[in-house]
Amino acid sequence: MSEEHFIVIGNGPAGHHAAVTLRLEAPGARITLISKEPHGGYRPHLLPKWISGNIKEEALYVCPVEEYKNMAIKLRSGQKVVALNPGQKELVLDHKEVLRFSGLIISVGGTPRIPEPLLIFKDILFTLKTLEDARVWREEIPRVDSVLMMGGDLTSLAVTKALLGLGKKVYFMVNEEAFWPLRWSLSLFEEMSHRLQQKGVEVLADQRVKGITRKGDCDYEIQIGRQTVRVGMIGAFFGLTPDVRFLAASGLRLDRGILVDEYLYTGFKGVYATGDCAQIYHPALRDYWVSVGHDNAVELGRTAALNLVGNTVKAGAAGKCIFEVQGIKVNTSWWTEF
Amino acid sequence: MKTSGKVLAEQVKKIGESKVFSIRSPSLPTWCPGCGYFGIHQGLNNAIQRLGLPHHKIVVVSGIGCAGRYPFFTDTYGLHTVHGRTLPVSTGVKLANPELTVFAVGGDGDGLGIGGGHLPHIARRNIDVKYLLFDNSIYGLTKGQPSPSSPVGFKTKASPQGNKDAPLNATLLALSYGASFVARLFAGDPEGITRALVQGIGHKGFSFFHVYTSCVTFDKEYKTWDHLKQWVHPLPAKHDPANLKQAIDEALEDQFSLGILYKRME
Amino acid sequence: MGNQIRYSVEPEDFYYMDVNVPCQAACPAATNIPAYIRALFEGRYDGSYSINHMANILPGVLGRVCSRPCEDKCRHGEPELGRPVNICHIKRAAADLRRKAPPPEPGPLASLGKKVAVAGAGPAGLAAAHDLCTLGVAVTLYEAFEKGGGMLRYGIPEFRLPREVLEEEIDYIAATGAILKTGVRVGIDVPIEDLLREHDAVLLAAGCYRSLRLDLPGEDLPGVYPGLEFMMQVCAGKPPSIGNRVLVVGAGFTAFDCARSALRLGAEDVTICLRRTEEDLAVTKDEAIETKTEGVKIASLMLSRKILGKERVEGVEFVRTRPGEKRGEGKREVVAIEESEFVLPADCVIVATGQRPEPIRLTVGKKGEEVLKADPDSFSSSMKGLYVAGDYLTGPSTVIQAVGMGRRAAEKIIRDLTGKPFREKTVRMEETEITDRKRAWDYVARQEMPTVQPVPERFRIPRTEVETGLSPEQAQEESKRCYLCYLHYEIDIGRCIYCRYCIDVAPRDCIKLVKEVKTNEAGAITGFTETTHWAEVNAIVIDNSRCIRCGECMRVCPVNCITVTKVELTERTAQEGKDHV
Amino acid sequence: MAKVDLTIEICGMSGDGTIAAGGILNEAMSRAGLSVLAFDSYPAEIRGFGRCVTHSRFGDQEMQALSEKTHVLISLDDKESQSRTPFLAKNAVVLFDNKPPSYVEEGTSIAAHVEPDVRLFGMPFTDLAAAASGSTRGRNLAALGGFAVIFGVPPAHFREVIAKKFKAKGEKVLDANLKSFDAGYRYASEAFKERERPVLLLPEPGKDEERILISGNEAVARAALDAGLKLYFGYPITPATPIMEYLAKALPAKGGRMVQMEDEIASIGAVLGSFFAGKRAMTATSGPGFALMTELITHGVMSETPAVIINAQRGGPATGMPSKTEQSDLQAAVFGGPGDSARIVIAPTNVRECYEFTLMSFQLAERYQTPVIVLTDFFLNNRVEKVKIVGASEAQREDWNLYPDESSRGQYERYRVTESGISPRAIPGTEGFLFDATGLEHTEKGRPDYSSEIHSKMTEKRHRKIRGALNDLPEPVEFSSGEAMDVGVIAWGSTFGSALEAVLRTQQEGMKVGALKMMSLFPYHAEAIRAFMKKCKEILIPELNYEGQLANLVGHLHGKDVVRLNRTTGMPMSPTLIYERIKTLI
Repeated sequence: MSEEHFIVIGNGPAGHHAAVTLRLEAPGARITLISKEPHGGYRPHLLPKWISGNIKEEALYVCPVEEYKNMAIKLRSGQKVVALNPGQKELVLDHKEVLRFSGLIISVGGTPRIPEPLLIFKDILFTLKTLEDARVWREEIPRVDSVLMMGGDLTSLAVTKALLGLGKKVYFMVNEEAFWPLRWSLSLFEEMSHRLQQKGVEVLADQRVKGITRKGDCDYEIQIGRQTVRVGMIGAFFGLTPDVRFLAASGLRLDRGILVDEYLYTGFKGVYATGDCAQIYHPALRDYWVSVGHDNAVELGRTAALNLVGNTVKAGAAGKCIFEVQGIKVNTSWWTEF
Repeated sequence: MKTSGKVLAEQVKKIGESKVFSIRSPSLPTWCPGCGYFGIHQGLNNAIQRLGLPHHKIVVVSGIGCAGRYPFFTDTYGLHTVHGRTLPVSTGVKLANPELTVFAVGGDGDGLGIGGGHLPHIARRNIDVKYLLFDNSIYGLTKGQPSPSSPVGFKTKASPQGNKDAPLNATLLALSYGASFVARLFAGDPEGITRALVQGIGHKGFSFFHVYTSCVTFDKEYKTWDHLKQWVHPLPAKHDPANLKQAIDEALEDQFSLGILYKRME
Repeated sequence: MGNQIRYSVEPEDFYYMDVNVPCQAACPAATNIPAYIRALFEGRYDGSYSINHMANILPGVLGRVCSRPCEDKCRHGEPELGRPVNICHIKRAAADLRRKAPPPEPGPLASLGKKVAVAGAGPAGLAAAHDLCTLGVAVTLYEAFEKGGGMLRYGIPEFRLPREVLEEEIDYIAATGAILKTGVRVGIDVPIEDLLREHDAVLLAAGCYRSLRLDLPGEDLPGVYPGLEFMMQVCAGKPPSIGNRVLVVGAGFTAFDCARSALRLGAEDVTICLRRTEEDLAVTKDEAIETKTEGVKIASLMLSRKILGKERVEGVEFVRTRPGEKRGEGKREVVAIEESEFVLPADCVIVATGQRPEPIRLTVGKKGEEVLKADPDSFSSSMKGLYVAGDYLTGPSTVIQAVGMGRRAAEKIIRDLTGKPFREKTVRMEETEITDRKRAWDYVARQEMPTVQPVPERFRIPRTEVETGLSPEQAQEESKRCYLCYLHYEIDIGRCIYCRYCIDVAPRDCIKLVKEVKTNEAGAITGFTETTHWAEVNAIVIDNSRCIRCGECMRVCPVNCITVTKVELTERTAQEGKDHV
Repeated sequence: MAKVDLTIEICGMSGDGTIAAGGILNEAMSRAGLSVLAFDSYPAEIRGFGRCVTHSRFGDQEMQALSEKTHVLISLDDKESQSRTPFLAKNAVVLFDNKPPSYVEEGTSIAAHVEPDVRLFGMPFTDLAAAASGSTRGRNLAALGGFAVIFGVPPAHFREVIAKKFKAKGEKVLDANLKSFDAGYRYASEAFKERERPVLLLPEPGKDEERILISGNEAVARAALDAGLKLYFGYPITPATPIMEYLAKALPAKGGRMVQMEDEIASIGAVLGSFFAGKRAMTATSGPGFALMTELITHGVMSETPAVIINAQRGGPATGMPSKTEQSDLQAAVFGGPGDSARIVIAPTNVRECYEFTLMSFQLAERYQTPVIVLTDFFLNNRVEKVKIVGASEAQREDWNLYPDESSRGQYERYRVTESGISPRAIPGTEGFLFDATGLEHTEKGRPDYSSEIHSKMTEKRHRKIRGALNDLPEPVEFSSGEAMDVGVIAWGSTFGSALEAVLRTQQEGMKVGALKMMSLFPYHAEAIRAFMKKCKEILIPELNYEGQLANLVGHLHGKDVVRLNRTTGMPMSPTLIYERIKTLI
């Protein structure tokens, strides 16, 4: 067993738990955990709580950085994978170092998605996925008193709650494409708007953004339909697109994310994809979907690890509570928080 | 013109089988890439191989400087002495064990500077030592100072206004000291070095080889490869190596004619 | 040193060419790419155009529509070295910037006293006609449509290939003496047997214009158009009315042309529906990006099952797919997922899923409907004197493949008619000087093709060409990026002093300390046994498969034992040994 | 507490421009107002072999020694830099080339050897330099460009230093280097986000204008110039060559001249000849060269002719380790050479003292008519510090030779025995004072004489003279609370800086510890040393040689064995090593 070398790409909830599970399941194996971000693993779904000040930064981290060493997991932080050859079982890091593996789990998660028409406003839109993004939010928020939230994915709901907690005026422009691949049904849209309005949020129905002009520092004017809104900051929350550009030439089957079967198997021996970057067919949706939410990611992370060492565990959709969209149940733990 | 793959592969195979490079040490030399010493090393190696001298019967005595490292890169016995004392030490080695072939190697600083006093005595004693003086007219190991063979006006960190002292002519010195075999060679022509050495090794007595070479790192103005390639040329055909006077005249008039200037017949 | 020249037809040297000039090896017409890029760098636009013209008689056209197999193999595109050279855009720049005059032709050799008829004035037919004429054969070119060009005129929209460029290059071919008869359908207006009687040989290069059908229920509803017919109506200037929501089913250039044309016809919501994913598209990456920026949406992993609607098409029922196993080198299998049906509304559906050749019926033979059988290598068919080439032989392929086949068919015909090969492939080696290429040029950014911006501006006049062509400065800058892989750098082992200066200045691991050189049976170098044990370093050798021809080693070698030879894959007329270059 | 205390290492293979980059970094940070303590260690080979490491410590307060923990590592060669990763402090920054020419196997890149808390900054130095200047030579400057962005150091400082350093190499080289630096700066400004940069709080510039950044070698050379030196005789030898090169450039402007002799024997010969003829002269060498000089040095003792010799100690014996530091020439300096040949030996402990002791050595040589040996070491010669040099006062330049008075004109006795042992010395060319100096034993007139009483009398006279120098030699300096203490650390040369830092650290922990700085090694102030020793239960003598040569010299004064801490690592002694050894003695 000892010449086994398992690599996990991405140290989000899925990647971290995949690595930990691998360590338990394969004590003799060499495990390398590669993370693009310079610090140890943390819980992204708690970021809104950190922004609102309810929890301290330490609470975000899954474990201190030294812990990885005790678990004999070599954490390579601040290093990016730029190419993968699953057939040859080797990958290349950004600084042209080649690593060979006997088993691989890809859990690179997603990056905030911005629909094509809004791409030209990319530089002034604030998104939230990484600890770095959260730091930017923590610096910006004290300087503004009103925020326009565009999109409406699960993170936006948590951030809205944090903003309200900080006494900010929140405008909310719900976008039907916010929650790829699901489309908002009218009933769900009304329920959402109603709940938001109850909390003092001004919901803007018409989603066509005509233009955004910068009036000054932290002062933007947005034309939506016939309405114009003046806010200090604009957040973009259109869900995540799997971060798989680096796999273009790898031969892995890609669409939006990495196409895997229900065992998270990519079709290449010993290579699995899990977490937000894995694209699984969802019979109920009659479409492919990408897991959402922290608990799903942790669950999928464990599943991929178990399957890599030889088990056959089906990727379920764990998570404490059912989230209703168009009558389709999606397990996630967030909804109840609202 | 492009060589065919077959021919190239065959050429490399033959070199491998000929074991011509078995004289080299396992580790790659630490001289700067492009240094002339590689050409001299090639020349000397081929001479040893051509004569089939058993490696364990060879001692290379070296002084201090880049040439001092020479013994570490050859598969022979080596004695890396202190600065300037190459020739007295070689004398000791040869007299103690005459059936050894003793090569003394050193630079122009080691041989004409600190060690200058020893050349006349090994010459007049005619000790059967083969002395190769690598002349690149600079102190390289101490990062570029003028040496006894640097020309007047030669600019370095230690001679910002240009070198003031007139250079020594090593070949002329060796001839005037009575060396019984004197040759002048060029690092860029390893075959020439080999031919001269084969004769020199056969010659019973002190053989002096003045080898022009280039320091690619610290000498960008005087003995660069381009200059040397323009300046050197073979000795005139009519040159008679047995005639000492003619050899001295040649050494006086033309500093860059290559070949065996003098060979005293026993 | 006098420029010594040597020719070789050794298998070893052909193997060397395939490994060392990968772009030329990948080009179906074996264009001498480094030579024409160097010509452009030296500002010799005409020279560059004529070097191109020797291998591919439509440089201006292909500079716009080629599928660029060469760029995928370009050494500058290796993972470590960045992005490939814009070979195709340079070809177009040479065509755009040259003096507009017919390129020099090898000139009609003495008339061979032979007459050949060519059916189809598409890329394959034109290429064959050109070669046959320039070699002294009287050629008559029969074209079913009113004008020559075939798919180039009727399948590719004007915003991608302006007609004046096409006409100009067809005129050059006519100038070689080929007589063009349009509006004549061989096999229908003129029976093949008559042609065979009046000519020494007949070449069928009629392309393939029969669209493949999906054979779905509702496929014949009004508002459903096969891709090629849609494009032919658009190209003919009589486009159908298509409403607002358009679904295009297909993954090739035709599908993308239909989608972009639909936008230009005013459709608001155009979606290309793929059975597999964007990764498996046949079009180039730039084409996909350009199409998406124009507003076309690309949806993947959906298989069309039924076309719905009463009088007109109203929507399409799809089913989700899962990518299956890869069939050998071909595409991945498409596996439908049960109960994954869903419907997308549509005002117009375009089915652009490929074409197949229109069989030419022979009136001779029992059933009177005997369909032709032909051999793809020798282009000859089951009837003596009757040859087949281009898409008509192989089914839909790329323009450059058609041109390549046309030239090779002409060669085969000449050999059959005269009993002698008139042209042979050869490797030409010439001692040459080092180029002035500088190391800093390896970091020149790839010059992107300027396009009409902003996007709505392209729709104002639908036929405006989107790509406006590299400026002379951009072309020059881009030509610097080419490593000129036809230069062969080599160390003369006899004079090398093993000083490793060349390795010190080498930009990558392209010069090796070698114990042994490995060759294949043909004698070409396939690899090295490297060593750092100095006594085992038998030679220092330049590994030409890693060498990017920067010339630094040659500049520093103290004993000048590195030489450079220009090694080109060219064609030579067999008889007089006069070479075309 | 220091706002800025940053230790930076640049590591590469010889030929990567590591030392040059270190020099530029030191000077740029000095211009940014920081005080500097820096040292380079490099292999003897010029190219392609062995590791070069520059260690630089920048801070806004006075520093005694290099710290072990490195805060920033700039890797110009990952294979070599791997050996430096164990010394990285927590959350250290590593700047490395992330686009090597070809792919490398796992473990070759430095990124494989750093702890997760290390912040990696990858930049394509080689490509940036090649693209900007056409050659990869400038990759070390592209790296400095990146450094300037990450730590918020104004690029102007770097560009001025680069301009100054490469001006002599001609426009083309200067332009290429500036372009490479700018390419690195531009790349880093875009690649590294503002938030990620641990920017330094630099002191306001222009605070301490009069402090300049110089090496030990330069301090020695400047002192010689300020002492009115006209003639320098030397021979290239690492690490003393830079003194010769500095004076080669500076002497002509002062009507002086540097002569590169054929070897070290010739050099000391010329120095003695020059002093004999009344002109100050100097030579600088290292161990092997110093050994060649010993015979003529004893001639200087016998003929009572002044001379000044700088011995930059390096790893010995024989050729030893030319580019590594050691303190193993003390015995040779004090006792080297035949016969009872007492001479003056003084040893500076930092760059400022290199200046002061060289300045003082000319007057000592003249007054006590003896060779004076200034013992420095590789770590001191190559160390760069920001020091205040105010030049030599009138008194410090004054000629201390005792000239014979009128009364002895006509019957002048060169070696007349006097109470102090110093005989008035005439300078050739003055009428009525002819004499012969000789290496033979001689009478007061200078006539060769081998009688027992002459040899005894003259030997006693020469030694009495040298002992008399004690009141002109720097007294040992004590760093303690004054009362009794558990451990007393006595150290000399560059090791004293580390000893002082260790002692200060233990004092802060409330322990009764003290340090004594020994500067004059012969003759030495026995009373002062004995007084210090009495107050200490234990005496610890740390030094960079195997036998404990200072311990052998003064250990007997303690009345019981001294504790010796000896290292021959070729590297400066680390304060922590001394600190831990002190703790074991309490």
